Amino acid sequence: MLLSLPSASTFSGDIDGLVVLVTLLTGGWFIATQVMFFWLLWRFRAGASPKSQYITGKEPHLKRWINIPHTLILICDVVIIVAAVRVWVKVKQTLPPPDDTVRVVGQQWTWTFQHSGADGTLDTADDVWTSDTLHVAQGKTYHFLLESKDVLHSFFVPVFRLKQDAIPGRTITGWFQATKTGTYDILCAEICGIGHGIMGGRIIIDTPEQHASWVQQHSTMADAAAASTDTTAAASAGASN
Amino acid sequence: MSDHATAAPAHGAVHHGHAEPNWFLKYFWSTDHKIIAFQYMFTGMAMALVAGFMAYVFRMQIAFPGQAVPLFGFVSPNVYNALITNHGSIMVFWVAMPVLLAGFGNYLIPLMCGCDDMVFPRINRLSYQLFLLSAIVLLVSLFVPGGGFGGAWTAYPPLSAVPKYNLTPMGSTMWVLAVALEFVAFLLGGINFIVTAMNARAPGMRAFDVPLAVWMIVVASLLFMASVGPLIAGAVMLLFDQNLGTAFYNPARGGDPVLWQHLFWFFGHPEVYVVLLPAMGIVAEIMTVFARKKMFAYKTVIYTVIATGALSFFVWAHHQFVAGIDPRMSNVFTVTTVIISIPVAEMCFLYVATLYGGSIRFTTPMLWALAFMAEFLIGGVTGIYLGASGADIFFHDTYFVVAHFHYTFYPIAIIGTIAGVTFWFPKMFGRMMNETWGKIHFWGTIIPFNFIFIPMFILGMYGEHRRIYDYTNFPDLANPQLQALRITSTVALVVMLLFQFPFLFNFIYSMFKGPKAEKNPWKSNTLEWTADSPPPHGNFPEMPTVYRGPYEYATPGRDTDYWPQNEKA
Amino acid sequence: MTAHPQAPGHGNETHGHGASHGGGHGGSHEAHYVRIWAILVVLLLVSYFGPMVATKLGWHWLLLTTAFGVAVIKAYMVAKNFMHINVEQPIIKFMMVTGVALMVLLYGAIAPDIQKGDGQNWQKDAGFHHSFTTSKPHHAGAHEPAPAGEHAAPAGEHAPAEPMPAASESTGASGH
Amino acid sequence: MSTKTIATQRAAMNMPTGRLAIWWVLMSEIVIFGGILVSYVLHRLAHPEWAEQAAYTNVHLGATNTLVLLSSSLSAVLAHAAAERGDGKRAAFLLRLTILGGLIFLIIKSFEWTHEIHEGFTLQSGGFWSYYYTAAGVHAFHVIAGMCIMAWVASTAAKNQELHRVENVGIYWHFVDLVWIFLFPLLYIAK
Repeated sequence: MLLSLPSASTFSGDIDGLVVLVTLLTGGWFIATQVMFFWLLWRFRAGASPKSQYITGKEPHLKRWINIPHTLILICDVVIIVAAVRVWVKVKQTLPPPDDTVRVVGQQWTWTFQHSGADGTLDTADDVWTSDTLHVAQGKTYHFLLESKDVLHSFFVPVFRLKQDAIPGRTITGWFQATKTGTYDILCAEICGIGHGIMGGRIIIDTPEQHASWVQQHSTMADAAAASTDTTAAASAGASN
Repeated sequence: MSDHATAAPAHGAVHHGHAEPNWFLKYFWSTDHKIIAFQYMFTGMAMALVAGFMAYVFRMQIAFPGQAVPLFGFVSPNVYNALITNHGSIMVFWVAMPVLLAGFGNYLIPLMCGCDDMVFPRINRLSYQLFLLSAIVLLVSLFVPGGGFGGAWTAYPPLSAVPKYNLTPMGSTMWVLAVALEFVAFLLGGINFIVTAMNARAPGMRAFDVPLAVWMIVVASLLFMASVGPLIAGAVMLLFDQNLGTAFYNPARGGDPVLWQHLFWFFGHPEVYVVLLPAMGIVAEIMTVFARKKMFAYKTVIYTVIATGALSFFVWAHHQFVAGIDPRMSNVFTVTTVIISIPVAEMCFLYVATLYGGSIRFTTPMLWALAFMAEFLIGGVTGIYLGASGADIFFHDTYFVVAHFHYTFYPIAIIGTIAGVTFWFPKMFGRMMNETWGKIHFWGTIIPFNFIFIPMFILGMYGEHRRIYDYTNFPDLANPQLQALRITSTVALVVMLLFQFPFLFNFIYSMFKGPKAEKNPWKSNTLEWTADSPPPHGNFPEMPTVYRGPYEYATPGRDTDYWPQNEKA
Repeated sequence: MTAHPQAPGHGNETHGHGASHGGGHGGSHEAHYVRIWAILVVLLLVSYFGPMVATKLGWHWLLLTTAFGVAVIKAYMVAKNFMHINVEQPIIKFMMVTGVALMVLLYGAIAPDIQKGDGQNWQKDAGFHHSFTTSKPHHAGAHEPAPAGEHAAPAGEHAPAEPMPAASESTGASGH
Repeated sequence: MSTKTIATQRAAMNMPTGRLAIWWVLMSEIVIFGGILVSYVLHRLAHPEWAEQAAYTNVHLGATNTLVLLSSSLSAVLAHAAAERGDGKRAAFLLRLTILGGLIFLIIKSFEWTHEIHEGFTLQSGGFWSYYYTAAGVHAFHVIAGMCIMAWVASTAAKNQELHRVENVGIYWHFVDLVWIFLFPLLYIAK
């Protein structure tokens, strides 16, 4: 909805709706105030009213012009708060049961994605690691485990209206469900040093069938690679304790 | 300055014994609050030119990526980061605060409270010297090996704390030092403002006889003093992390980067009110004078100022909705953020209501004050999008935020400041500024200003994220229509910067050659207009006594439509 | 509070507020201060020996109350008797309480993020656990950057309360 | 030194300007020390394992330092009482006694710190020690600043001039003592 930016996730419509609501409410008051402002300027210009009036601001008939808009704005604010919190709870607080999970790792100046591979679970031999491109299936609910390796980054997918900062030392879980296929931008919205300007990625939303074939094709490669590195993995895992 | 120098020192009640000081003593070692105000103002204006030039350079890089920028050269990514970081830091700490808080505060508080100087003149001088030192340290930090600090004016660790990540070890340390020095300077200055306004008021001047400009500068100083403490502690910890290998913000060794964000924004949000309130105070003085009207509900305005100040301590985490704080906390801060918009909206309504029943004269200062109201309303309204946590998920760290805070900061730091300068110029320099040049400068600044930032709202709605030196790296953002918007902003900025020269010319020319100004050219009530233009050292030959409030305009039964505060009933 | 014209003060400022602060004759006053000092020293001894007794008896609450309770009492006594805050203008007391209240507010709003190890949809893993595990083996090793400096990549290790449904035993993932 | 401005001598709030300013200084100091202590308490409760590191702090020296600061607070308030009576000489002597107390405090602290650093607990060796040295360091800085100002005030008080400053610097000193009263349990007792 927002201008011509596609709306490609289940909650992007809610966020756009909230933006429209805020536009209507605050826009209305904004226009009313500006019109009143310029009208007063024109009506009480020196030419038209050479003598100014002594008004303390306690006159009831004038105070009403402040108090009524004031209370109405109070009501609009309550409406905005309720709408904003409802959207916030839906996007950031409730985690619908995931069909699949992906780990998103931000580091100085690239996004790395760990797909769960054919068996649908992370940290298994068939996981598919990619950098810069995230492959998801349309219509599937994804949980993303957001981490950062060094500084703050921010996982931002404009078409999903989704943004979440990645903090080193924390794993932040969020969700999204793509509604449109296509290839869109993934951006880093938190300054992360000299390469912040090149830290972009792409999200490729396929139909479930296309996605399954992609996973199948890449998982086999992942299994083969896993076999060779298992021996080294055990050694490095042991050494790390 | 030559004319000013010949003003004979006042033979007021208290005669300062020292002989006529030589040029250096008079201007660089003076304890006169007016000289210190000029020092702050001219340093602030000089830093505004520096930060304005930085804006020109990085806007040219965004509009024409990769091409060498005239008067600067090729802008590499780390130079770009340093430019945006220091543009933000200079504008907030070295332009808005010195000119609005310290410049007008130092000049107006003693004059408007009817006393001869600040309560602690020497500490006042020391606060400027510390401020000058901080400005020098910051400017030098741009030229040290590795270049200026490039981690945004919010300096989030670990980027700001670990040299390996920010690649500007000396630049970031000097940046934090400069900011810490600036805080100490404004703590000293703040104490002077608050205690002078509290204790050194003229006899008969009760709390509610004090002009709004003084009230707001005092509340602003209070907000600053109460909110800067934790950030000074945070800055000490950041300096230790950067140089002494501690791990306050290093998650792997027990620290937490989110701690800095909280300490920073606990200061950050009261800080925006610290710069907003003096500008609102200046606009209040100007609108009442040129509408010849009493302030609409003066006490309510003061209560909204105090309410805004108090609430400003409860809203800071709306800068961190998506920054990884606990989502439940974000709901709390959504509610407090929308609540704080109510007293500010109330204050704007009362200002607009002051125009009702007035006789409005569109002199240059009034044009600037009215432009402040019109533009600031846009800034205030677009803040609701960001306060509503749901929408902030999308808008955070996009150009929508950049446009929002420029629609609040620009009216504060530039429009409000120029309004104050043009309004008090006759009092400061004893000369009148040229009205036609003033109006050329006004329209030449206001119209391009909107063409800079309205395109940014649109870019923000396309999800264009901040602090990127070349948007052609992102396929969805590289399309020609968006690039056209970026070019429009840049061209509008260049036009606006060019229109600042008429103002500089008008300012310097009028200082020496402008028509002589009388004591009260605008027929205003407040005490500073009862002193000479420019007021001598010691301000008033005999200290005024106050009999009424500052806004008794158009009182029925009087022949003139104004009634100075010190005129006996 | 109308402002009374202030006579140009000679060197010594005239104290505007309460007579009691004006200072009675020297003798009784000095003894009063010494007495307060003595009480403070006793309280110090309590806060010194209390924790020792507490740790011996294992009453942890006693340790906290003696340490911090005594500190609050001492603070109140110093403020009241030495700084004479009780006879000060109400705005001064209000300022000090505001300063302390702001710090309590700061603590309260930050605790959910800094003090707790986890929260809604997030948990600290890297720096929070003692033994910090390197991340598990990555298969397409090409893009795996060498773990930077002293701390390794955040652990692939999941806290037990991992919201992931299939938290099956991961092969090769190292434990704590 | 130019005579005072009229503004300095006014008291629209019915209290001397100097003391009003000192209370404002204390408010900004509360939030500065508050920033450090809040961060410390947050991390202390987030990392129970710091208690082991805290076990090495020397509570005996901490307690002695508290006693030293309390006694210096006593001499500061006695100096103020003397200044009340207009006895500048005695006030100056008592102020110098307070400065001596501050000096003893710093000496004990330097012994304590050299011992701990010698044992390997430096600023970098873990979160607790970072906060320990930062908090105690900033406090020590304020003790030194207080001592310098007090020396200057004592020199003018000895000539029976500006006796109101004795009270103002006394209030500042009591605040520095107050901060230490809270630092003592936080750094030394909470093990």
